[in-house]
Amino acid sequence: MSKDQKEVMGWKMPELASRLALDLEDGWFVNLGIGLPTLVADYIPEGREIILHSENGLLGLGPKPEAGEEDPDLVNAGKEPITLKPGGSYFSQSESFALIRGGHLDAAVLGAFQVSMHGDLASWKLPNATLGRVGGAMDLTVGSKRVFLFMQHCTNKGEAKIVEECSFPLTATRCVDRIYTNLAVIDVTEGGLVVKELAPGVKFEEVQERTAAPLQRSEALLVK
Amino acid sequence: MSKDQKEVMGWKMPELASRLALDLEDGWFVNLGIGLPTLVADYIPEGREIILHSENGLLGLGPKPEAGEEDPDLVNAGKEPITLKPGGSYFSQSESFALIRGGHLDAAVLGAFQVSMHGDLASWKLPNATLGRVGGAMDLTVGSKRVFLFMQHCTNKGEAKIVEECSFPLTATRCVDRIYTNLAVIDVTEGGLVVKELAPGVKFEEVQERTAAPLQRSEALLVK
Amino acid sequence: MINKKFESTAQAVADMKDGATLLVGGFGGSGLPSHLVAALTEQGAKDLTVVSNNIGAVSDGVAALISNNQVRRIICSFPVGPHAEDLIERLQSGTIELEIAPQGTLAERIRAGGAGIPAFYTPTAVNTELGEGKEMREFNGRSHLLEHAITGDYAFIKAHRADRWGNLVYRKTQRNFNPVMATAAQITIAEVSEIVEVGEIEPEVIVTPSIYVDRLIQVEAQHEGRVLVNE
Amino acid sequence: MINKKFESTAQAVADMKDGATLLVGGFGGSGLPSHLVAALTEQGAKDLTVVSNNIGAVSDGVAALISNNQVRRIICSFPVGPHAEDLIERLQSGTIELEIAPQGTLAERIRAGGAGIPAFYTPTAVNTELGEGKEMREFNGRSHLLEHAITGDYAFIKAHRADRWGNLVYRKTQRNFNPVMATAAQITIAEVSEIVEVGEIEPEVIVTPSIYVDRLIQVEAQHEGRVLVNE
Repeated sequence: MSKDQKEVMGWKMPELASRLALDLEDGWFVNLGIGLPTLVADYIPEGREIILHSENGLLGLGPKPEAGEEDPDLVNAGKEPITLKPGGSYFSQSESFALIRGGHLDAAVLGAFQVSMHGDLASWKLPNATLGRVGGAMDLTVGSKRVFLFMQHCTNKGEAKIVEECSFPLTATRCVDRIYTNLAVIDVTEGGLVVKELAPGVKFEEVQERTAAPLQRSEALLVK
Repeated sequence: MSKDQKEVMGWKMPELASRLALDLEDGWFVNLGIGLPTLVADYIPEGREIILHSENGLLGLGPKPEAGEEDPDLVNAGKEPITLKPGGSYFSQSESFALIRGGHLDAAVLGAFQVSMHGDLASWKLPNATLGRVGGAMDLTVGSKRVFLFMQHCTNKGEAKIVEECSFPLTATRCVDRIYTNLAVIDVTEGGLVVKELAPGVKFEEVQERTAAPLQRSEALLVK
Repeated sequence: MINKKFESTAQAVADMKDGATLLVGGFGGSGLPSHLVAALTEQGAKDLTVVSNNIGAVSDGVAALISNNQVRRIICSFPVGPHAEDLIERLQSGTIELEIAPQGTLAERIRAGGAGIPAFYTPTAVNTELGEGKEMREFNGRSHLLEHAITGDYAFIKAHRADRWGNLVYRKTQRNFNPVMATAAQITIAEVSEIVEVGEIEPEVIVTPSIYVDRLIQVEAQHEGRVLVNE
Repeated sequence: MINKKFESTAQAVADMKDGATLLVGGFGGSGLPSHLVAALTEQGAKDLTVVSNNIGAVSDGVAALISNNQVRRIICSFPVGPHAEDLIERLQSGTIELEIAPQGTLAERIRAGGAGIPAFYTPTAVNTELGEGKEMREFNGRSHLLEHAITGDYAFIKAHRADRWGNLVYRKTQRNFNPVMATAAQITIAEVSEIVEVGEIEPEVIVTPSIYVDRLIQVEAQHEGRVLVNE
């Protein structure tokens, strides 16, 4: 957790996106949050149909448009130009959030400032910020069947983001199901945080050192 | 009010529909209730665009289809075949009732079993009926900017339908703005029922005799 | 690969259990998923709670489930019509429980169920028999009732055209309760006249997005509903 | 004869008064009624309460009204962006009041305003700073907040195509907050790229029915929104 710990590489973000994408099942409807999580869209395993949702009002998000092909009226929740896949649909924001809040999304993949061992999430406002930017984060965490976090294990300064209790303003409590970081895949369970998988070359102890909450090994990890 | 009162004719129903239609202003959005009120559709004065709403999910109701031209998927709230005018639109029942309940209709024209001098309406269930049929009546009365009743002044048995207090199950309280009957046009005001207009050949006293609540003469009537 | 198409209505309703809550779309005969209802009368699940606007408007709607003694409880706005005799008989003998809801409250409660809203306030039915016993609260000087969401284990809906993902469009007033019911059930089964390739329905005209539809069953296109004038 | 078309944006906003509540559609630049916003900066009404998802995403959105000192209060979900400096300055000096609402709660509150629902319950924002001070209540074992409807004196919305009655269709994700805001204002003014004859828009694809639109203003079709990548 301290700045002088030696760097542990683990997965690069595209690799992590690819790893996370493996856990998205055929036929799922999934929301990818603004920023890093949008990477996941590029790594859906072949043969699987995952229908991506964007909260500004569409299902069936496709790849980024070619340069020059951007349509100002076809953007994602990050206001970036996108494309729509065949089978996609458009609807209003109120319909889009009725969909989110009604529990219809199979998963939301979100970023995080902090996440607690109980699955509390802080992702919309830094402690000293004048302004928060909540957007759809609170709706997605409360409404989705599964909430997956996609994030660097530590901050740029090397501080733990996985903690016993969040000190930053909360997005929602008891909402996170699984955390994907550059170092590990960690399940949030009733009994606490369980490391399900380690990035290649990363040791459990190295993950624990960079985590401000107790971690357990999953059965699969114990067998190894 | 008694059965042996001599019959007073007043307006025939098509004439009353024509009279009521005069009060619908150009550009209004109006719902015509099941049954008698649907007559009004045929008497919209020329040159006025009145957009008719049907609560099963359309705006822009047109005339009845020619025989043989009925479309089973194009019906009104009474489940009768209708047509749609150019400019009409279809939407779901939940959108249709959001429109009604959100206060967007300029007027609803409804039938009645009883109406009180305070504008309470009873229209969905007879006192001894096993089953009521509420449909959209409660939503229309509560949500419309104006509620007009279109009805026979008395029941088939000659009993008064306009009363001091309704004895039948209520649809809504304090909701009726104006009552159009075969005998008169009557405003429901803070100060009570005011006869605004009499059908040709009908005397104020004859209307009062057939009404179980005190009536007043409007200024226009006093001048006559 | 996503494929929601079932080969028969019998298959599509096979897993329905006694005691389930079922939402049935349609307004009279228009937009009524009558093939699914017929399959359910064959399948035989009992003690159903049925939510449907009309109960006795047509013989092959919810009336068929009532006559077949599969229904324990009904929520509707219009429990009358030419095929309501069996309902009236069972209400009198106490074997069916009926809840009448104003049509707009019914639609809004289903919409709330699909949108994750457990309860909301409405002025509809205040000071009436249908508002009796409900919690009241004043907002902006006006009385309102607290109304609770309705959700279903299953929804039977009817649409005109679907694609493989389950996107739906409707014909004219066939739409009625179908789109809102599609949002409010664990398993939504759509009876459609046509299933087309993904991409063949314009994304801007889709009324029910694919996420709300779990199973599709195609029925003969000529049967789009019935004109009720002669019933 | 119904004619909702105004000849200039200045005319369309001429009657707006100080202290009005204004709903502004759009999500960033897409679906933003920027010509109407520009007309309002000219018209000069002050002390406005503005409801809009984004505040500083583009310079010709609500940010322009803020910089022009016309806004007293803001309700939004995302009060940041490249053009939010003037907002931050005015928040610090206390001349603007800000209410941040989760995007879904914001959309639902506006929808409730248009649908005659004064208040509803939602689990969103429970146990967070944005839920502080709100009434809480448990349904089905889960905590919920009571949220109140939002309505506007005016709504500025943008659509792709209109007809003379005021029916609207939208292009792609231009739709966003526009249809719901159209339902929730006393006077809804739609900025559109094209006005066609009544009957030219298919009745089944109309997204905003005519009843929700009071005024139409046509602007040059080439300006459909802006790609924000370079802002």
